[in-house]
Amino acid sequence: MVACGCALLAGCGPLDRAELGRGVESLSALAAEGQLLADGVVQDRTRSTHTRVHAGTLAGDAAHEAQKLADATVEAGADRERDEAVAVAQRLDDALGELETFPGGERTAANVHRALTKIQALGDHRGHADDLERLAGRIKDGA
Amino acid sequence: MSAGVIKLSRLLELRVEAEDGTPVGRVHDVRVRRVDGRYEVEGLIVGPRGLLVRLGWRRARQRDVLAWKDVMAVDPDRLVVRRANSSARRM
Amino acid sequence: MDERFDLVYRLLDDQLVDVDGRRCGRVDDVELTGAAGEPLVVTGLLTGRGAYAARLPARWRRLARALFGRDVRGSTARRVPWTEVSDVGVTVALRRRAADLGLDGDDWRPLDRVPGG
Amino acid sequence: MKAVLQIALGIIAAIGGFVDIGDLVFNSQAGAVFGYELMWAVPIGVLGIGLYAEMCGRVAAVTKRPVFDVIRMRLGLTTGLIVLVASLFVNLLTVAAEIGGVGLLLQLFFDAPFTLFALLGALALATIIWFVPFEGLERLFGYAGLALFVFVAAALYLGPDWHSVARGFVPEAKSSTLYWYFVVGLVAAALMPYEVYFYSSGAVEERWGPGDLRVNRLNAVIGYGIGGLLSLGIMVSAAQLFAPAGVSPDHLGTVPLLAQVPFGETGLLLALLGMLFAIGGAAVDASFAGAYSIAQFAGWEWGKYRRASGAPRFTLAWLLFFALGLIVLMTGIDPLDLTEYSVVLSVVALPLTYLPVLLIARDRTFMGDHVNGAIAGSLGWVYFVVLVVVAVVAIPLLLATNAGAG
Repeated sequence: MVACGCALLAGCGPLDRAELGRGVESLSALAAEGQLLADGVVQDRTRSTHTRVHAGTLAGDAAHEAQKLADATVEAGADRERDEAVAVAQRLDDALGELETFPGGERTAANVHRALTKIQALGDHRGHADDLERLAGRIKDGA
Repeated sequence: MSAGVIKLSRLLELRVEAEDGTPVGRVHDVRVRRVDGRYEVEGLIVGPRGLLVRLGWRRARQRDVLAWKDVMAVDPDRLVVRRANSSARRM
Repeated sequence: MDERFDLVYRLLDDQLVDVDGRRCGRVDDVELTGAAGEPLVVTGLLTGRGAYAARLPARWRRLARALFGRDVRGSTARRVPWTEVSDVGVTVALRRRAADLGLDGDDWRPLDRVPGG
Repeated sequence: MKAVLQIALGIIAAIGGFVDIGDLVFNSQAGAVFGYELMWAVPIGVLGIGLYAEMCGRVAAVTKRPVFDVIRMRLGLTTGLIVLVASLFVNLLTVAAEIGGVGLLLQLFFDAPFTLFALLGALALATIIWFVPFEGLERLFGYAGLALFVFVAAALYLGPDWHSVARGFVPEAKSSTLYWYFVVGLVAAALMPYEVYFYSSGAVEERWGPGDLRVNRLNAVIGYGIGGLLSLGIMVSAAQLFAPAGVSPDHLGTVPLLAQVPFGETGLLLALLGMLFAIGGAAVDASFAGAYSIAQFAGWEWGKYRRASGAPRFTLAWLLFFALGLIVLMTGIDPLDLTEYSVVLSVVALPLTYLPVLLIARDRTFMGDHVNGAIAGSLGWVYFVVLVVVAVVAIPLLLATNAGAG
């Protein structure tokens, strides 16, 4: 339910660290899913229509998350983490957008996969993602 | 409404009281019996047990039935019964 | 038809079916004729949304009339004489066709003209 | 031979009706978030729907009374109206969610704007209903729904850790509200009342009699049992694929990845096809269930056998459900949110649609010697208590977890 939970509640109060953390979590989920999609294209084991439509949906989620984070007023001291999260969200949006535009291109998919891995550092899920995981960690520590 | 016509919905809505005003409960069902070709009201099933009967949870025993001939009057908001039917009172 | 039965348990709210087997409404109320001290006899059935209001709790009656209409015999509610009832079993079987008893609310047939309709 | 055909009908009705967008969403998300831990909730839902459907089928076969006829007869007009309004509202949400699902899946197949496809999907379904006879209707959606077995294959192919799978079947109390939200969601998704309205009305429409009771039991056991297997297949594959990767299936397009990753394009196609027809079948069942409810409550002529001209108000009712479902979709609500609301809210009205059937099924006046046996009788009441508890906690959990957003 990445759909902005905040929109369901009446108005969005300032994003506290927990919500910021959840936002980052949903970004890493999107990155993980993007990698599954990209894998399919790299190994030519999927259908381009599904890739294009679904990558577009995921890109939309990333853009929506970026916009939501950017608009929100954030708890004091969390501004730097918020800006970084917005930047990551936008890179995620761009990477997924690439996949949407070239859903059949194995080379593109490989680049997208690398970019998402860098964002997510998916070595193994428990591993330390250089961007998102570290960011999530700093957000929690700061709380 | 022509004289003498009573809708079942109205019976179901009325409070049942004995002559001396003691409440007997509500009418939950109306038992009818065939008498030479037409169906006459034999009695009213009243009281809390009556609800269970209507839900098909309990069978209404003969003694749960308040005889129609014991009904003295059908007022706009209540049914007056000659004497509290002994079984109904026990409910 | 059973020798003895309970009106709410077996008759009220039951399905009316005409002689051709067509469903034509439900028993929304039962008409009894008589008075205290005299026999009270089942003389007819009422069917149609006009009969709903009388059955709903008094405090909703005004709203019910607005929603379902007042009891206007012949339009929002129809009376079926008890003599027209042939059996009270799984459903309430009627002796004649719904149209003859004015019960076929399905009388408008906009869908006849649609192919396959 | 007739019995074999009847069983096939049961299996089809179960798959076409059982697995719908609610099962797909809740089982994939439960697997993604809680791995194997929530597997125990699926059998509870499946046993519940099997029990309820068997009773409804038996009541329909013996007394020729479908569910809403029983509800009206047993609860009377006032309570009956409340139950009718509540179930029509929830039914509308379900139809909207299912049509939304069809739109999303057609988009994943052909990549054109979603709203266009929701409209096309609804029109296609309505045309199919109009021309295809009842029997063919169930075959069409049911058989295609069998493609969902690709998820069971994926679950096996990915090599689950059978030890934790077994442990997953042992109910475990956890403190997280999200966990309990998913327990309610999984049980409610399996126990969608529209399936039973459709099933019992179908039994009356096909003129089932006491002779069909054995088939009715087989339908309930085999038909819904298979449905439950598919749900578990989705959850187990999600537990293996989504949970470790941290993927959160918040879109219908994510679910087919469960089959694409192990089986490539064929897996993806089978998943999309199975989902399209399971959800399409559910849209048909749900809109019919709505029309059945109104027609049976009011006493109109109803049923697919009676050609549209024979039951114009009934026919208009199910067409109306499609139209209203589309209108709800056009408001832009995400079909998956609609799905969660329709699943959780439908369990709230369930006790009041379940109780009258239970009361009639145990009533010798109506059922003769086909009354509830010892098992159905006792289990019937156990489930009534389960349903009341689930109904009471459903809305608080829905709000507390912000519809599973956690």
